[in-house]
Amino acid sequence: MAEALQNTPPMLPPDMARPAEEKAVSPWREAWRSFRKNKLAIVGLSIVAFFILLAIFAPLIAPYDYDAQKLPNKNLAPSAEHWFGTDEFGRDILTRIIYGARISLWVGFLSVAGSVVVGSALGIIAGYYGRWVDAVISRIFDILLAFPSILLAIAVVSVLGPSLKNALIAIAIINVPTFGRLLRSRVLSVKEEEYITAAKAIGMKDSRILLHHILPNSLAPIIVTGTLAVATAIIEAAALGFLGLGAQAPTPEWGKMLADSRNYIIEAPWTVLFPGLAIMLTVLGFNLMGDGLRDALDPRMKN
Amino acid sequence: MTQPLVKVENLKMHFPIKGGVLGKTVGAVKAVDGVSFFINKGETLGLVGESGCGKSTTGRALLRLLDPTDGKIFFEGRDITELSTGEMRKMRREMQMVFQDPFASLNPRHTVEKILEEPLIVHGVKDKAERKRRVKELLEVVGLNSWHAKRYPHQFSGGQRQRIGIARALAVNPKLIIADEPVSALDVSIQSQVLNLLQDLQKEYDLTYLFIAHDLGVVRHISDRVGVMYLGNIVELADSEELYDQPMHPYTQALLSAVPIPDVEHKKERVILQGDVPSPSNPPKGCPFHTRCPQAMDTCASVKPVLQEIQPGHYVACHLYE
Amino acid sequence: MFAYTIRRLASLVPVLLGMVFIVFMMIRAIPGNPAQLILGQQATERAVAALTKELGLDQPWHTQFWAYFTGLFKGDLGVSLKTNTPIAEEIWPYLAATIELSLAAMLIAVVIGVNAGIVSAWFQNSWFDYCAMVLALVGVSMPIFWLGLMEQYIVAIQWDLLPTTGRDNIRDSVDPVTHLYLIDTLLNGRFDQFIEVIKHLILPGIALGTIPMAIIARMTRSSMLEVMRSDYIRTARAKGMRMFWVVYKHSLKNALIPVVTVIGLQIGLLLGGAILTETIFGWPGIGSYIYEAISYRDYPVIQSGILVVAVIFVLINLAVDLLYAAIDPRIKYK
Amino acid sequence: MGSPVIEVKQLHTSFMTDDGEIPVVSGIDFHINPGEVLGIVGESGCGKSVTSLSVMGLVPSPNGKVRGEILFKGENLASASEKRMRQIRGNEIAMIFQEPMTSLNPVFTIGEQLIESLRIHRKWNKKQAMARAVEMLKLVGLPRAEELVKEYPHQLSGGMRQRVMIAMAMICDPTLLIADEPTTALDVTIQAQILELMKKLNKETDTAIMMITHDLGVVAEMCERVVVMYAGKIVEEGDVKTIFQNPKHPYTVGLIQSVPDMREKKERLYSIPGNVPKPGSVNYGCHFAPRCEHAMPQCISDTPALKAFENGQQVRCWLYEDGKGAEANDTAIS
Amino acid sequence: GCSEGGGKEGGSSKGGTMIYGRGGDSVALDPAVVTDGESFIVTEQIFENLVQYGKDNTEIEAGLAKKWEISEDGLTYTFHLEEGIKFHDGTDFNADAVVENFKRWSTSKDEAKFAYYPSMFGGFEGDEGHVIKEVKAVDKKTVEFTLTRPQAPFLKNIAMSPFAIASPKAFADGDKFAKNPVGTGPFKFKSWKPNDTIELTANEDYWKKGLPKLGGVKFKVIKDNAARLNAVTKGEIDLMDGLNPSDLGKVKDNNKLQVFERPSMNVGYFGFNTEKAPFDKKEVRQAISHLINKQELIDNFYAGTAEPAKNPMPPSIGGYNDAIQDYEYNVDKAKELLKKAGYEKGFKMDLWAMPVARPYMPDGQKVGEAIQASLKQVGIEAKIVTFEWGTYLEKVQAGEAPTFMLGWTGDNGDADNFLYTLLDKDTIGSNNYARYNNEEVHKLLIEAQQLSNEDERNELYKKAQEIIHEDAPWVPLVHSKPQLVGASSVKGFVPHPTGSQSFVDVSID
Ligand SMILES: Nc1ncnc2c1ncn2[C@@H]1O[C@H](COP(=O)(O)OP(=O)(O)OP(=O)(O)O)[C@@H](O)[C@H]1O
Ligand SMILES: Nc1ncnc2c1ncn2[C@@H]1O[C@H](COP(=O)(O)OP(=O)(O)OP(=O)(O)O)[C@@H](O)[C@H]1O
Ligand SMILES: [Mg+2]
Ligand SMILES: [Mg+2]
Repeated sequence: MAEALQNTPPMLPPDMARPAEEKAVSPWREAWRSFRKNKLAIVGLSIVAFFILLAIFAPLIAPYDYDAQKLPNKNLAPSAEHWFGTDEFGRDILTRIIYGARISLWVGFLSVAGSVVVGSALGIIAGYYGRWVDAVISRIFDILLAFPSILLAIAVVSVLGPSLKNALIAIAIINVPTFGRLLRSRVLSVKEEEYITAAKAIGMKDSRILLHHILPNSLAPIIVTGTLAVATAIIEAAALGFLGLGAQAPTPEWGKMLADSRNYIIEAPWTVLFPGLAIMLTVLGFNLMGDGLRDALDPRMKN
Repeated sequence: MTQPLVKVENLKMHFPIKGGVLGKTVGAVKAVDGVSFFINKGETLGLVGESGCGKSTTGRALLRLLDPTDGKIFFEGRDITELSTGEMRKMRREMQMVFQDPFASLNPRHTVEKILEEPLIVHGVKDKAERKRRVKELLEVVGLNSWHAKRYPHQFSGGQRQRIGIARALAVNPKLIIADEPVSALDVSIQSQVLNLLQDLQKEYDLTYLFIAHDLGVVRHISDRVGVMYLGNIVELADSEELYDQPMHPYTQALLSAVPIPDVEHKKERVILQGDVPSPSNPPKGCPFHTRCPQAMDTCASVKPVLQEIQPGHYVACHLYE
Repeated sequence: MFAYTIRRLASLVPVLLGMVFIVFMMIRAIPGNPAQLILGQQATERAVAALTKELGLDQPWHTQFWAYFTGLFKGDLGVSLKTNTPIAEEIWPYLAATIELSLAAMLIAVVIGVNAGIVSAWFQNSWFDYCAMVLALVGVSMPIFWLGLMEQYIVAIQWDLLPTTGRDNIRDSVDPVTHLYLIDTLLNGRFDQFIEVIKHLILPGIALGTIPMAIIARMTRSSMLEVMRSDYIRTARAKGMRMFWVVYKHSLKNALIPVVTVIGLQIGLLLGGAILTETIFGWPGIGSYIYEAISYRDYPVIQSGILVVAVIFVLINLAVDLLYAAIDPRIKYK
Repeated sequence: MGSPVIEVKQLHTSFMTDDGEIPVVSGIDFHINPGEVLGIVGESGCGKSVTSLSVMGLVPSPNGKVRGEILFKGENLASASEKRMRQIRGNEIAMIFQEPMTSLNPVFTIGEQLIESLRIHRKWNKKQAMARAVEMLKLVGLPRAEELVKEYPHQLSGGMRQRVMIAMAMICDPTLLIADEPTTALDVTIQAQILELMKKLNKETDTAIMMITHDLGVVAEMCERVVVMYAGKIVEEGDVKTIFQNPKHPYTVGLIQSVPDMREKKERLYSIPGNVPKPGSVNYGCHFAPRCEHAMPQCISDTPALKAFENGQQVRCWLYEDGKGAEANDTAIS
Repeated sequence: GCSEGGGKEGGSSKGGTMIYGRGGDSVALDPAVVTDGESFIVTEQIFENLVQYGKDNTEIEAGLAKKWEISEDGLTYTFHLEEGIKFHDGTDFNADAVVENFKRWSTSKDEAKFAYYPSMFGGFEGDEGHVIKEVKAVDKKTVEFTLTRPQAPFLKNIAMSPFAIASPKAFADGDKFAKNPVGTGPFKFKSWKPNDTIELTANEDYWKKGLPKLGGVKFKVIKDNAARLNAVTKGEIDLMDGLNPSDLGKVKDNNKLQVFERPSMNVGYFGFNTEKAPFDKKEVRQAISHLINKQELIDNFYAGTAEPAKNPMPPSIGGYNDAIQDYEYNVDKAKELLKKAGYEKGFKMDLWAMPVARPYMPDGQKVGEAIQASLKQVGIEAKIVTFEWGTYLEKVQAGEAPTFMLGWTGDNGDADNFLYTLLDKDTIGSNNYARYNNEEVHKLLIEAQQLSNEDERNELYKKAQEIIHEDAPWVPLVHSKPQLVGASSVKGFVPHPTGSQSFVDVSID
């Protein structure tokens, strides 16, 4: 009967009898394929890649030292020597923006990584154990989500003291419920999926189901949400920096650069313009990429 | 007669409904409300009924994927409702399931090889080469090629996916397969391929099937005996030939007459039922079918008829036959 | 519906309790003695000790918490350390300022966002769609503090079109009645001031409204696209209905359901974003009230301020939930 | 019988996708006479729904392209303006869809949705239209019609909703009713009710019906003539009796053979090997050739034409080009 | 026409209302209980003292008392009061009122509330160090103060804003008074919109005829410096303080604006915790003193509106030692000194930077950043640390900061208020943040407190400054001259070194 299914008539043109060559196309490959077709997503990826490269090779690319002061060179307008001008300490803004990419990406990735780990763990516990564990954890998420996020971050930083590290922790904390809820709902919904029933039906243990089925199938939404969360985290870090609650001098953090130059907006608008543009561009990059990933990874779009 | 492979006694599965200010249980969906039947070794029991009548729930309860509210399920004489979770897990290699939606029941992130390997791993086949060999064998048994092993479910057609589902069920050499509408999602031309496959496998491996479907033609084709469900109850259970030729329960009669026959010559008496199936959360008192029954009597509204053997092997739950 | 409302309210109780507790504990954890701050640099040690005692700050935390907690039930939000005024009395003008600003921002965001989303979905893949969605993406990525500064620099300073800061003209300030200036000016019969107040609202309103606007536009678009693919829209079209009505009647009401959630969530973002916007535009709102209280260690103000904002946020989300029922009859709350 | 209500000639519909232009319907011809019920059968994805949408002018633009002639009472709909199409839709040609669950807008009452066609095409006032709506609901056998118009779709069962859909389609007395798998989603007992109702309406109002289904039983029960589609092409056409008793195309034969019969138990079902091709994947010769037992080299290289027989039956198969047909057919059936 | 708007409301023939823009709101309007400048700037308009400072210096002039006598031993002060003065609430100002006021402060024992009194007069009644033995009304217009011991700056003390005379009837009301101040000053309290505006109107019955010239004053809070400047530029307000030094050039170019410079009575400094290694080594402190280029700091962060400081007190104050030679900016010398101290390779340290703007330090963070860069030249890695202002003060006070930035604005224009308050061993744990402990300096300062001869006192202070210079517990950075901006129509405004001044003579054209 296997033959019945495969009764390819002998005289078929060669391209009909070729299915054997079709390679395994994993869902990830498939996603990458559709991601690649999305122009905006590629723009986003390029922007992100660009900033990542800047961050990695900052010492090689940057024309000056990010903290080399030359007070007499205060607020010079953009020129051949200083493409983006200088700030009030006579430091090269371009250099500081290049180094700033390190800070922003670092905060973005690390804080999101933190939230993903903590949030996912809590979310899985809540979703898996249910009952009062779920009730308690979910209430904690509710409470955390009930605060406007910046406000919560400010409060956390006030407790811990202003510094880049603490800003990072604050941002990680405010994102925990996002991932917690995501994972919880993934666990709850994946639990209902037929293939999980199938896994149970073959006598699989819960732990294996969690590890081999639920987690891998939650990865895609985590990646999408994570990418978008990096974008928000970067903005939030910059906002904290802007309020003086984030990175401290002479760290070239973009938000802080903005705040420091605020008073010179009339006299030296470039000092405000470029850091802001850098923030926006990076965040845009992550958002574009996140959108593209969502389109590529969202199973609803697949047929 | 030897002992049946499966024996179900008064199986009940009620799902609580939460509501009210405090989210308390305010009622129950009586998805399965006291069902009894048995399946002999090597035979196919068909289960038909309209949507929501509790067919799938019965199937799942049988595998203890749901914990029955009440009732007993004997598998080879052992009451599996009393097994611990661990024991039940071991028991699962004896009984397997094939699902309606061939796509949803396959993990989209696993290759076919992984899907088929998993039951082997779970049931302790340690040797990797041995597992690979088994996978290849399984694929061939269900009419796929071994080069399909590296592919992902989305690269298959519906019929092929269903074959993978069947292969997975076969992987642990089960005695019983519960097939929950395995062909409903398939095209007619593919449906017949899968039905044939199931029949072939049954012969070859001496399998027992509980075959759930709503297509009466399919059920007749594949089943030795057929049970008709309505609102969580079996209203009639008989040999397939007998049930189709001489349906006794008014619901069965109406059901059979409602099916359009692909034959222009065929003329028949139509019994058209009025209204819809009542909600299982609020089933009618007495006979669950009395609200739509063309032959309803007074007693039907108050007394729930029990399933009785009216003729040898022909069980009906209806006051007309008392 | 009633039972549902009650149930939702009841489920808020632990959240609110948790919020009170967390805020309280967090504030206590902030290092620094408010007494020192109140008295300033020139104060002697003894003075600081005396004030600490007077403020009850030397009490154990649970005593302080209990006092605060029981006070809340009597509508007592505590007394500001800085102004020595009951917070319940002084918070309203700030709240009103923020409400006015948020409403302005929300109005801008909803009107522009929803319509841009609809038109983009209707003419999917048109140049309008592309422009609107690229703009929306830029909008979502906008650091609002930067946007605010740029607005100020370009519109207010370079072009001198609109005022840079504040809620009203300093020389001719509004006599507060409700503290919602748009209403007050009308109550006072001062239409010229009304216009002035609107002028002051535009820039901060845009700064604050941009992100929600972008998010709403995107959400509306994707929700509309999904709805417009649905069977019942095909049914409506099969009746020979004009596309305009298909879009604005049949699609919109359905598409709005997720959009309403997003709008609800955006309000939280607005309340947070208000801190930044208010700092930049010198807006005397709740955001700057709290922010200043933080630098002043005005414990009662910080904790009550954060609490009030969070409660408002929670209640708005409750309202949004209940609003669904009005839009979507499928949600039967019983 | 007079001239046909609708006559479709060489209809081609294709979609632009990421993989290029995919033909979904490739050159089909059929007609429906007044009062006639034409069945269109075929497996999933063969282009049945797209055909019906093409007739309605509802193929999603701009991706979908329709070519060919659709003559409705002599007027070519394929080239009619959108405005003209709106006048026809819901008025002269009405449609009911497969999914009664999703084809009604969940946020409007049954009444509101029912009267829309009347308001659009007849410009009736609300009251008048509502009265007619109630009348229609009674006509399709729904109880409590007066209350029903005030209820929302989710409050109705599937069967009731499908009746509402029928009432909605019939409300303007269309000349042609297109029913796209109207009973597929329903249980057999409910399906029987709906089919009975459609038969009744067809008799009473003399509306022509284009009945799309994949269930041969439904065809046998309802239709006078049948069109069998496979992969975007018509492979066989004829009146019901002929098709069931003397199918000629191997696909039709296989289709009829592979359905398990409720009346008698066969030892083994006939089955057509292989899978239904994805649209666009087979674009040479006879589309069925890869699965056909009788395939000849010619089948792969050249596309057969529809060959008409005296009894009105038409078949698209090389087997019948030179009289070999009868013999091949016998082997297939035996 | 900036002055329209206000004319009508003033309700008098007087000039218009002047709008004064500032960065923060007052805390309360009872001068006796507040400590912040934003409060004094308002109370200065409403209240008057027995004696007052000169217009632009801290010399003593007649106030509510037209003349006074001091006994030989310096223990008795007799004040003769002006007659016919009424408080804004209509009650009479007289000797009893003065007695009541001093009684209110001295008997309160509430250090949390009346913070200034005990710190200026050695405690409350009954306390050991309390200076004022008795205040007695000799008759309706004569008040006699008896001191327990001579206090050199006594007159300067009672001229301070906190010791303004209020209506006894009004403060008897208790807490309400702080929001409804009643004094004898040129302006009366009208209304207060918290965090927004405080409105005062001219006192029609003011005892100095023809004054005030303005019809009223409005204090408007505009937090952001740039926004405030923008408001003056646009004519929305008439006068503002807290100009960003960086904006000075722009203001000077604008002929519709004028700049006022407040004479300096402050010092901004970079201090060392002299108890903490390595800053317990004089060489290290001196080395760092050589590393800081004060002029560059002033050019960049004060827009030149400050003078470099070499002493812990400003030159305007009696006893200033101008003979001292400042440590010149010299990296090599610094290196040498460090080598001597054993820190050739530099070291790591925390640099505590001020989180808030103060007149003497408009942007502590940035100055800190600049110092950080300077230190790097000799391998000292400084990490900038910052806390909220209150915490900052508290922690610095507790000696937690190894190095820190701070400053001081004189209260009464006396050298004691700088040297003793900031650098005496008695004040370690309070304002001696450097925890500088020098027995010799202590002796000099205590001796000076007891002397009433100005010249002798000054000599002692000069001596002390020399020792302090050598020990270098701080790097004195600047004496800043805070800048104010007004519309060119503002006339008669003279900024006072203490930071608050009466607008009694101000007018708007
Ligand atoms: N987990 C559950 N919780 C609550 N109710 C349930 C649950 N599972 C099933 N039900 C209800 O039980 C009833 C029977 O469901 P079941 O799936 O067994 O029906 P079925 O006969 O398989 O129908 P179908 O033909 O649609 O598959 C239905 O009314 C269903 O809504
Ligand atoms: N908008 C579209 N864009 C691209 N392809 C489409 C579109 N609509 C339909 N198709 C394709 O056209 C083919 C025919 O679809 P159609 O809906 O007509 O099938 P059908 O015969 O009605 O099947 P079913 O029985 O499943 O309803 C399908 O393969 C489908 O994927
Ligand atoms: Mg089922
Ligand atoms: Mg279809």
